[in-house]
Amino acid sequence: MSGVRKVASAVALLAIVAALSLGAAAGGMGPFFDGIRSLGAFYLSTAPPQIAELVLGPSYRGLSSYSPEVVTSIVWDYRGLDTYFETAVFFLAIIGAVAIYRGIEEPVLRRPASGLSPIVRAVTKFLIPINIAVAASIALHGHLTPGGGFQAGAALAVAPIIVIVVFSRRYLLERGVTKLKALFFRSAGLIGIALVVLIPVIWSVISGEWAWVMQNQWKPGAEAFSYPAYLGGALISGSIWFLNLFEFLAVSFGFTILFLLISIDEDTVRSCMIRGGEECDRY
Amino acid sequence: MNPAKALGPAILTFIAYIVFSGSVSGYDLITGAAIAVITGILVSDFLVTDTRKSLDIRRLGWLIAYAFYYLTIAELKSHLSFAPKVLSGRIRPGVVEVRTHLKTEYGMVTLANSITNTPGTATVDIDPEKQVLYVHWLWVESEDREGVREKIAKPFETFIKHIFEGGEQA
Amino acid sequence: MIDIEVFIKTFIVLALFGTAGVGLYGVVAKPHATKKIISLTILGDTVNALAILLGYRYPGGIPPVYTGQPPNEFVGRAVDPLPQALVLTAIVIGMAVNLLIIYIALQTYRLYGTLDTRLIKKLRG
Amino acid sequence: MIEDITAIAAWAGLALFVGGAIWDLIAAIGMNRLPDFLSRLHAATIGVIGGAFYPLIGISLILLGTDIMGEYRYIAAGSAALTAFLILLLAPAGSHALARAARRRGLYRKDILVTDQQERGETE
Repeated sequence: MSGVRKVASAVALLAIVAALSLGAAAGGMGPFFDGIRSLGAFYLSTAPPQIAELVLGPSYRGLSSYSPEVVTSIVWDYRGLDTYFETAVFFLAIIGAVAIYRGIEEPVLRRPASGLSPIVRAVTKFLIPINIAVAASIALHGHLTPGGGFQAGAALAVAPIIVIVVFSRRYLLERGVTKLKALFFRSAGLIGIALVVLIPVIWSVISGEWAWVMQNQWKPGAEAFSYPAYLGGALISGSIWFLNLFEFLAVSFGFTILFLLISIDEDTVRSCMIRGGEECDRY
Repeated sequence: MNPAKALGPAILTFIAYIVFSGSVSGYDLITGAAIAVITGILVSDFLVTDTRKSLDIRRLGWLIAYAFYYLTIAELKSHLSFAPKVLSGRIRPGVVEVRTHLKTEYGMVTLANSITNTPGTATVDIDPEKQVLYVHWLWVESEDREGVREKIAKPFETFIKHIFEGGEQA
Repeated sequence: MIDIEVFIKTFIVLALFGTAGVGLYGVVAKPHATKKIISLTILGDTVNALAILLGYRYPGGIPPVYTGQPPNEFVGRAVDPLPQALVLTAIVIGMAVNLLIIYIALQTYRLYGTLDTRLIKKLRG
Repeated sequence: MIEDITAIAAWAGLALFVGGAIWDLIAAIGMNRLPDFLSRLHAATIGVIGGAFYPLIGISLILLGTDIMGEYRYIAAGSAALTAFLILLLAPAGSHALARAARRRGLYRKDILVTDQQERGETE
């Protein structure tokens, strides 16, 4: 691309940006909306059970999702189908990546990998249980505090990538974290999500009462079905807890598959660094 | 797998879970215990080498004493003594060889990390077979073997010996 | 006399639009596929930040997590949760799309030995 | 009695927090003044321990000592304390990995070293 075209495209983009910002500033909304929109106010006042009781009275408790974390309520209850298909998109992306990866031959492993220095290795060993604890805490408190299944899965996925970097890919494979097992657990998480979503419908077919797909608490018109909001006195917010848990499984093992696919064995890298050569140009 | 072997990592996981959750309700205790059991079984094989040592109450006492000493006295002293050198840029750097009496891997790693975490000294390399650490020192005070060990490793070594190696001939 | 508050608000929004412009420029004008992917990420993240900003409430926005305040105070002060939830969805989908693009780029590099789109065009004839 | 202890905790936390800013400033100045990679690591250590570990402990103490955020302050305090612990554990490992790599590749000034007691083979 010539210099004139570069300048021209930059000027055109700047003009677009200026027009957009003018429009945003001149429109009725302005940069900041100082009140709250009615839909947001509805979510805020119905999602936490304490507020739904106080503000709306007993007749509207069917609209509550029984979770003080309003964002998670929207993600998994009010707009649950969005998230369901979002999970499907993520699943398809991973399936696509695995499909593209087919036909790449795995390099033959020759010697045990050495990894980084003993200090880093010892610290990493110590880190992994703490990492699992933190990720599980984020997932299991997703209905109470900011966080949830996806964030927790991303946090747990730190463990395989750190093991790959510090020890080697081969170390992870020898410890039993293989692509096949990760695919199995990932599928288990997805099947769990599908089951939680479809159980109201199955129940509806069996009992003859009304229930919606992805229903969490009882809804107006479908009062008979509801997931347990409290279990032994602890707030678990019905289906949100289960969905967070299964999403945690699905996302963490999905990331594990990706890291296993994208990483290159230490042996290969070392031989390429020492010798170089035709086949190493690809890496 | 060995249940006793899994106990140490499980306790570590449980404490981390409870601290991160910030509450001790029944829900947290039950889920934390479940996660701790699963994690303990998963990671015990490559984390624990000696079963007896992970459950010794005296080691815990030494660990708390060491944490208190290290986080208050040692850190403050080295921060105050090296801040002027860092600010003025007047340094006398060198790489010195520190021979330790520690034998276990975890002990040496703890010593190396303690040395790195105090400003002014940073572990550059480690040789577990020869029990030697190579330390980059911002202000070299002595170059002979005993002097170096006295200045860099001695304050931490006694504690670490008790924590990881039972404290004989400390 | 310039109202400093209005100025800061407008500046944040304009800066975000500018960043979005940089991302768009990179996607259109950079020949290298890796730089195109980086620009796409910048663009997506900027749009997400703008969406979050639309739900912010200026004096005293608090997080939309109920922590035991009086109900009127919570509903009256908490930021709008809907943009945050939608952005959460958008982040995940953007990541999935990015990932697929990166894998395709990786495979392209293995096949053609380059990621320069001009050269790839020539290779295909 | 309990009020006294919480007030002391909050003030101590605030002191640690403000001290963190000072240590960070010292570390930033040192970063620019020190001559080579290995000596700059020491300035980074000041920034990590004095400027990140102690302020996080301070945040934890502030949250435990005041009554903002209701029950949720314990969650934030626990997260801050665990993050501080992880920094204490991971920062030296990271510094060591960087120092080792720089040493092996020779990315430091040999002429200012007073002594070098590590006998090394030829670096590539």
